[in-house]
Amino acid sequence: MKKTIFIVAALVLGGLVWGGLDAIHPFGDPGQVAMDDYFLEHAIKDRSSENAVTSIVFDFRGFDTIGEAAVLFTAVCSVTALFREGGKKK
Amino acid sequence: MNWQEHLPALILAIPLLGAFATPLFSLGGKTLRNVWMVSISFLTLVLAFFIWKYVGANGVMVYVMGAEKATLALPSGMTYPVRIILEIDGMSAFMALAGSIVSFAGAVYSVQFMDRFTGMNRFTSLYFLLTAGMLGLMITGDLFNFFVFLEIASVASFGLIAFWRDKPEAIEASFKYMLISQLSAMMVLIAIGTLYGRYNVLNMAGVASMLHLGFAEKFVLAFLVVALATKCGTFPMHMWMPDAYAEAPAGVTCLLVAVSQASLYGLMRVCFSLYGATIGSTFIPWVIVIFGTASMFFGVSMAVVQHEVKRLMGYHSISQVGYMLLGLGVGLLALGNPQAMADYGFTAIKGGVYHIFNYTMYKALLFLTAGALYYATGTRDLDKLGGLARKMPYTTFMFAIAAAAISGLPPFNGFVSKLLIYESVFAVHPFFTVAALVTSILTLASFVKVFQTAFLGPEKACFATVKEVPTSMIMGMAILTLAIVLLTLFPTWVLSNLVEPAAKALVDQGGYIGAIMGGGL
Amino acid sequence: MKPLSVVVRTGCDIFAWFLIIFGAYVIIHGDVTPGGGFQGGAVVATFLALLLVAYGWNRLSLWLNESIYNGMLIFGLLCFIILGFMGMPTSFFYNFVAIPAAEVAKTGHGIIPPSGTIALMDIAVGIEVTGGLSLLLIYMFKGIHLFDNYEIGGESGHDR
Amino acid sequence: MIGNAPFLIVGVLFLMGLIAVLTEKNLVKIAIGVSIIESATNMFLIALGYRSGGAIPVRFLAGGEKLMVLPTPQALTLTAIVIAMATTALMLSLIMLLYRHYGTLNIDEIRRLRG
Repeated sequence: MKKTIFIVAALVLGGLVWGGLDAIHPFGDPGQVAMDDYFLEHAIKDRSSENAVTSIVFDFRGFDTIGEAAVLFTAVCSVTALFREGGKKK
Repeated sequence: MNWQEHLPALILAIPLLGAFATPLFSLGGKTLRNVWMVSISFLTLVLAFFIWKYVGANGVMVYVMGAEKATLALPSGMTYPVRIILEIDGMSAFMALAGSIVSFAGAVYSVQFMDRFTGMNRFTSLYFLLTAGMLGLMITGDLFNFFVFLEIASVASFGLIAFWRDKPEAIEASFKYMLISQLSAMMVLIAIGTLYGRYNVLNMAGVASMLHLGFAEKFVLAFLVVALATKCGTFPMHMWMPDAYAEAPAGVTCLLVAVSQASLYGLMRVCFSLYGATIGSTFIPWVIVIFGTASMFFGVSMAVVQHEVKRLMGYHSISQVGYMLLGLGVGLLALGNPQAMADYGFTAIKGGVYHIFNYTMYKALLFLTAGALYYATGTRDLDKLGGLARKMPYTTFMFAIAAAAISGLPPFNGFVSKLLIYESVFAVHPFFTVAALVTSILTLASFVKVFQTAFLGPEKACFATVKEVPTSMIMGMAILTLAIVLLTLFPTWVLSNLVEPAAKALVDQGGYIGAIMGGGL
Repeated sequence: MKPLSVVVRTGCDIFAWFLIIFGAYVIIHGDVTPGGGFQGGAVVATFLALLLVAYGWNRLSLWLNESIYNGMLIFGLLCFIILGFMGMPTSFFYNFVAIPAAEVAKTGHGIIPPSGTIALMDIAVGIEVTGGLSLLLIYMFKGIHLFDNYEIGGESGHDR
Repeated sequence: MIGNAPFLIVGVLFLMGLIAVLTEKNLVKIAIGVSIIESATNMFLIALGYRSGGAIPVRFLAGGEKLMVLPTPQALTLTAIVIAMATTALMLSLIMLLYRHYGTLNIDEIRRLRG
């Protein structure tokens, strides 16, 4: 009984994921590229940065990067808090 | 060009700066760190208040990160926004105000509550990061930025829930929350990627203006609703919630309440602003309504049998989230139909939105009083507590106010929002009103039980030396009590000035899009 | 953990330093070549990983000063967010020192690269990631033996 | 359909990771399941940005102004990878502490909290 429910749920979820991902756009041919073309053009023209990805990471979407740095800082804080030296000595 | 234009960036940058600079300030000793913690939280609260004033006066606030002009959403020659845009409408400002009040109260409370533990400079950093993540979720207008702040808030919660690492239960609750939260975060990311692949835009308003319902969009909607409903703790996916709330330190639990409300806000933003009228069938609204009713009822029925104060309150939060989902789901049901919207839909949304504010205040206060109970007595088992009313008069008073508010006793603010939900939900089906009333009565019963066993009754010999908790803890609780009393005393003013702009902004999809795209739909 | 054999140790000794050079190259040239702060920082942090694997915690803890890494983490983060704040009169994260490509071709540029805050933030993030990943490694390695010296239930006063 | 195989493989990997998380009993294997899901998401983002015949989005390596692949998904993937790494580190730390407390990695023996 439990196994049947599990298989049915997996099939439904699989069908949903399969259909949804199949309907995005044909692989290798994104239809609308206006935003990315803007980035590719202006990365070199305004910022004279050869690497378009770095110019997106640190300029056009720079606020995401500070979030990302904050996530890394959060993980460091959490791990150092978990393994802090506290409590009684044995 | 005035400084008020920069408020949306400042409210996120100040807590982040506070978190990054905490290790520097903790070199200067305990006092300096505590002053830093309280002052940064207070600054955040002041900024949130200014934002709320500004949005109330001038309408939707738009802030473009890194552009030549901070309020110009579209660069020349582009029809769609390319940069990260923070967009604050009435609803976001409302949520940010609620969240930063709770954050300030929790910071003040934690100063003396966490005094006897090591690792406090890490705790302070994590607390600010959690605040920043919560505020970022509430005010961002960019899909991928939403995901980033979701992750900041989640990772900070994992660290804070497991902060008392010598309790096995805390580690276990944190691990459980981490699994569920990572699964839902990855579902959110896949959904965002799909939307990006379809439209090549990451801005919420930009996507909303182009959206037409195909199979990929249905898949995205299903993933987003399931993931965000999991994060805010609705019934079938609720199992992380009581554990995490019970095991986290009390000052953190009260902020975790606000963080789960931020996820609920994300769910509403997706349903109302991103999809809005294009949501198509009534399937998703009915799913939300049924989830809401189920979590309302099952949450409270699991709560009445609990014997630990914080676990009991954790189960109650599931049932309270159900109220908001019910109200907002009914509003979503009436969204495409102006007649139904005027009849009951808008009232339901008002009730749901008002309940978010009320719930954040009184649930945070309840968790703080539970922490105070433990701090004074050393136990949180209801069977062992008793007769504390004379020893701890302030805590007793504030617990009574919060308990009366959560059970919806008439003069209190919980009653107003619940009444709005009852009367509007009745128009859809009377069953929902009956379920909501029964839930309310059970809530009252369980809090009467807590009040009677913990505070009333004969004084126990083992608690003869119990004293009232220290000043900063009382201050922290008093801030939230003051908020509840103010909401109670001026219900009409609150409804017309605080709640109605938020509810209107939530329904007004055209305004949300038009603030960025310039011309409405 | 005992140190590994002398062959492995010598190999790690040599290559660890080259990894620092390579990582610094990736960080500094983030705005012109593939790579950037995160990737370069991860490469630099491999220095510590190699030495940890080769020597073990007991030998390494004699000369390791973790407050240096802590300082790098905080310094990088503060540089990053302050560079963000410095664009504030225009907007947060505004690239206030960038020079457009046409002008660079005419006049050239000074010490600061023409991409402006992109390169500076790249270096700041590189420093931050180096410190952060090294701290993660150190603490997770220390955590293996942490509770041999401390009682795990040492602190009192939890709310349970 | 078959041209869309890179997207569909992502779906298969996602389901594999989900099944690993839901059915495995070992904590480390659960962590591996989460990592599989994260990798699937990163692959998905990268696959979104491919343009047939596109070059690397770095100008002098591509050799002038050519058709390039979309750079935004690569930037998003960079962010997602760092986030995934941070959570994996935290998850492994929690597993270490759980092992220290309970002396086992089997999830059935760890259930002290009942949901």
